[in-house]
Amino acid sequence: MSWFDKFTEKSLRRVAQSSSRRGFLRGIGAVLVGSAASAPLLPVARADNHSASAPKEEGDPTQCEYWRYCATDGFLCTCCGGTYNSCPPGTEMSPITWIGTCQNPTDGRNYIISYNDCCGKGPCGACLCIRDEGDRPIYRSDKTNDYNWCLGTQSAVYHCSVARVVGLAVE
Amino acid sequence: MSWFDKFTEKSLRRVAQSSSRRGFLRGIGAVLVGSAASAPLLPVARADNHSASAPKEEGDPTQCEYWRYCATDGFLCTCCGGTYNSCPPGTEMSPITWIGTCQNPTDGRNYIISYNDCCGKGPCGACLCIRDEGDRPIYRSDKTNDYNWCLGTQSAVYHCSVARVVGLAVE
Amino acid sequence: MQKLYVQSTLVFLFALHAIDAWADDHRSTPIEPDPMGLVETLPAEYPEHWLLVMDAAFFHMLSGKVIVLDADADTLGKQYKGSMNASFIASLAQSTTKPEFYIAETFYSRGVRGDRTDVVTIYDKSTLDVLGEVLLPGGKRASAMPQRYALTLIDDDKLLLVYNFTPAQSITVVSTETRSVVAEVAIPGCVLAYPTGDRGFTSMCSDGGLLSTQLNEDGTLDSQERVASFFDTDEDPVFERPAIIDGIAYFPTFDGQVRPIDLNSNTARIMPEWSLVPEEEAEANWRPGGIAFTAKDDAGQLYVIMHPDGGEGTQNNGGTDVWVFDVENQTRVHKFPLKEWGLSIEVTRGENPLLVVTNGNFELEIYNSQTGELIRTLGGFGQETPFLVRGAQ
Amino acid sequence: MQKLYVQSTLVFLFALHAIDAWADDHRSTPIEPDPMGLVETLPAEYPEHWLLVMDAAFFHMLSGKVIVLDADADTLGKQYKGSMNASFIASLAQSTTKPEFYIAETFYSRGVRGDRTDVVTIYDKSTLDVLGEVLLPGGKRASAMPQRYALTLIDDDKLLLVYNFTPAQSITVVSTETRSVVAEVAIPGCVLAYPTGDRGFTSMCSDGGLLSTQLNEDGTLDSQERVASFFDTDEDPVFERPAIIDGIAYFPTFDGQVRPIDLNSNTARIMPEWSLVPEEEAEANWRPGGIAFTAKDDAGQLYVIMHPDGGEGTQNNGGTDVWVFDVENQTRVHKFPLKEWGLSIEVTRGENPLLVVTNGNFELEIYNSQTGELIRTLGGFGQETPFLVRGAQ
Repeated sequence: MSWFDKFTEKSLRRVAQSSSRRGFLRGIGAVLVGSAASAPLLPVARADNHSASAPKEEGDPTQCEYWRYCATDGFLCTCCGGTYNSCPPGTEMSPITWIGTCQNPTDGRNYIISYNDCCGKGPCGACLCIRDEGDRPIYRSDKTNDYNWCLGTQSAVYHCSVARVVGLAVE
Repeated sequence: MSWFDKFTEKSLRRVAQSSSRRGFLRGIGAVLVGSAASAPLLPVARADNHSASAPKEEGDPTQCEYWRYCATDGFLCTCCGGTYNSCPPGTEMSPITWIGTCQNPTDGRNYIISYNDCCGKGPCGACLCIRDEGDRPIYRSDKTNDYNWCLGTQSAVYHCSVARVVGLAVE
Repeated sequence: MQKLYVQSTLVFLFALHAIDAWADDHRSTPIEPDPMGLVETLPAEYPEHWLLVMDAAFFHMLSGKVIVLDADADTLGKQYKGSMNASFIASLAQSTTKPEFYIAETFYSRGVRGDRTDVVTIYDKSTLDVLGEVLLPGGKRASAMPQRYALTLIDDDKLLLVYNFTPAQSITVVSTETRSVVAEVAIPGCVLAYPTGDRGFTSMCSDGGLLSTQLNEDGTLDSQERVASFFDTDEDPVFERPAIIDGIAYFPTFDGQVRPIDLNSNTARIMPEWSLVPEEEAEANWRPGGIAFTAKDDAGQLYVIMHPDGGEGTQNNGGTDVWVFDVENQTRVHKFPLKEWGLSIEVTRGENPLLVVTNGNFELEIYNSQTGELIRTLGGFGQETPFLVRGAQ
Repeated sequence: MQKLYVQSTLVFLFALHAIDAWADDHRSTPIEPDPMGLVETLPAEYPEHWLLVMDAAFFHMLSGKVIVLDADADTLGKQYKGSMNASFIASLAQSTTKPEFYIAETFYSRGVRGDRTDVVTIYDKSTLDVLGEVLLPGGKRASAMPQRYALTLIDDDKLLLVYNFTPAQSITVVSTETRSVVAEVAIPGCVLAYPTGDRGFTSMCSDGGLLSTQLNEDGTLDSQERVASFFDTDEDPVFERPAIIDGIAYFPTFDGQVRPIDLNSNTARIMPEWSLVPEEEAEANWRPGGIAFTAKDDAGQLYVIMHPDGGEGTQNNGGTDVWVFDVENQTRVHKFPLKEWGLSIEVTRGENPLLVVTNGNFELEIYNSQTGELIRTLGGFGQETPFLVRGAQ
């Protein structure tokens, strides 16, 4: 899903308790790790340990600030019985999706992220996360989060959204 | 309706902003004008003006304290597009009802009040009013407000409750 | 407080007889019994300051509703006029030629699962009763944040246009005369339906162009005409949410311009853009934004929610101000600061219009539209997320 | 932040190539792509401290749900395990012999109107998928505040009992083996179904008596026996909401007594009542009350929400304390003050049970059931009005 980008103090409280009353929405945008399209990214400092066992990503996937969520909009499945890449029990992952490009601060790489919605149970209601950068009006269906993306599923009822890595932005 | 007697601070705030946190539920009971059954009522002071044009009842029917609501439980139809004795547009009044006896402070008389539910649209959600005196568990279906009383209507979906005078308690 | 059936009540009433008899001769005549089954009705034409509040109930989408409020009234009891249910992010249209509302909504046979049914439910304005419904085939109705032009009446309200997204895009044409579906018109790559020309509509397209469609009297497709791309949808996007004044749709852009499009002829005509932001305030980077953040009044003024410090990602945020524009002279005539952060706006019809703002607490702030004075705030009417408000027409 | 289909993404990715190539050889191997379509599952037997939270969504009754939470977890992400929808003040039962949940719920074909369908929806505990449903004929299912014994499993969970109120009272008997309705048993004047004897249930009646029913193996009526009135339903009412310990149902009374009823034999047997309130505290007029305000643990202790200054009208209020009783010795063993006002309680199974309290803010407070220490408060999980919580069995 993703059409609750439009946000509001009341609901945002569930996400970010500390924002000031006015301009809190802008505050949410500020946690983003920079936009690859609007300004080229510099590689971030790399971890000292380059071994295969080094963590490939860091951060808390139940928080809106998590790196994969740079273009998500909706309830985070990590707070609904799923994970950042799997749907909660009894829901169905939508095969139609929108795509974002997020930078992983751990390895400095840009990944293509697919924001699949999980469908078939009513709105989860937990961990609403809204990030609007790169969002366009609904005439750009490839870039809008104003639609409910529970399309091609048995039920179009929206429950929550995951953030799957589908590839490296550059090989 | 009437099965939201069970109450809670959160919802009660909509009704009574000023109650103290603990024991606020008891506070609601305290506004009642005494129980005709548990103690005989003394006639209240009568208005000086006894003419036919004198008001027959006083108070604000959008408030839970209004005299007719002594046994009501649910959303007041006066806040939902109805009045204290009529349903909001497009709803249907339930023919099955529970009965209370309330004292009208204006004339000191006891009236039989029928608390019909208005049905067929989703919960109104405004002016929740809870008074539990005389309520009994559901084995006393004549005296319980734990049921949804949208029975015998086209739809059993509860919207709000009215408080109809159906007769004088004593002639 | 005693809750009794009549029989048992009569028993103890007998016991009270002595007390009441004492007082009886001193009293006025008692209250007459109320009739059974009374149901209120509303006027077939609503007063100017009544609102249709579309509560999508985002956390409980099956339980959305449209609430009819009188913004002039002081108390909730007088404000709340009635309600209609509206399932799964429904759309609303109001006829001015028939006393009817149309709600395009979606049901599943088991709430969130089972068989899908899309319908246009027809309500009587006066009784708020369901007059009938039109089944929409194919389960295509777009499921999206509420949009004013996702459900559009044209041709003196004889035809109702339902926007579909599956993601294939089309318009289902419903006759409000026969209460049936009469056609489906493909609008590939385009969205929504802004009323246009004699009996048609214009849609906004992914290439930054437009598609103007005219229908025959029976609702079937007559002709379609594409208007070439006039903006860059990536770099310089136009919002798809205009206010339409005298047939000219004023579309704000992300960066604070307004792009008027003349919809009076059968094909849309692009007009020169102008800026919403006076030059001397350009540095604060004011931008339009919100949910339904544009509105107009019957005098032809344009209203837009604005926020300072705008940029990529702020376009749906809402704002601190409502700015009012004279579209003839392309000048700002008022700059109203809002009490709370504003998400959506509407302006009521008539000569003394009210400005209605859905704020971040999901209450409605009512302002004098000419002075910007806050008159009252409407809340506690059972609303969850009233994203969109329509003034009664 | 860029939301692109793969095609358009690839275009600008090319532009980034130079930058990334610079860094590539210094880096660890990249993250592997995630598979498509993953869906979580749960264990078929839930851990001891998992909860089934019944959120009736009183302001949006069509959108009720049952939320599975782990009360041991520290963060919402770890607490929230899954959910099931539950329409129109549904009831829940959990089998211990099959990995199944049963939800008795009601739908209308158009949300709040149209044709009514009552069903028992059968969920798989592990997948939270719908395994099937049993249509309940007649639109009789009781619509009331949630009750633990409005939906009761008996006979090793082979038979499921659905309480009906139209206002005629009956029990619809569903076979969980054949997933079909097998009988309807009239219980005139009586309510609910407390499991009783070999294959039966007891209902509480309007005269202050009981009705014990035994069923045949196929679920049809075998026998019914009335137990004479043992209390005055007007003057000295017994709550219909017991905790059942070793087949003995402990029913609190309005005035602070407890009335045990032995349900181990085929006919209920009244046992002597005893007081919940120690004599030295009688003056404060402590009374039991709330919504689901009784619970028990596997060690056989009884838990009751209590409030001081009780009286007519306070019986559903909830309270400031949870008191814990040794039912063998009929003594209070703990008196736990609650952080917030408490409405409903539950105690989890096993040797280290947790006390769960639905508070007046509609959050869940988790206490150590033996010390009364507040461990954590669960909130923000999308709940509206979680009237009733069940420990996972």
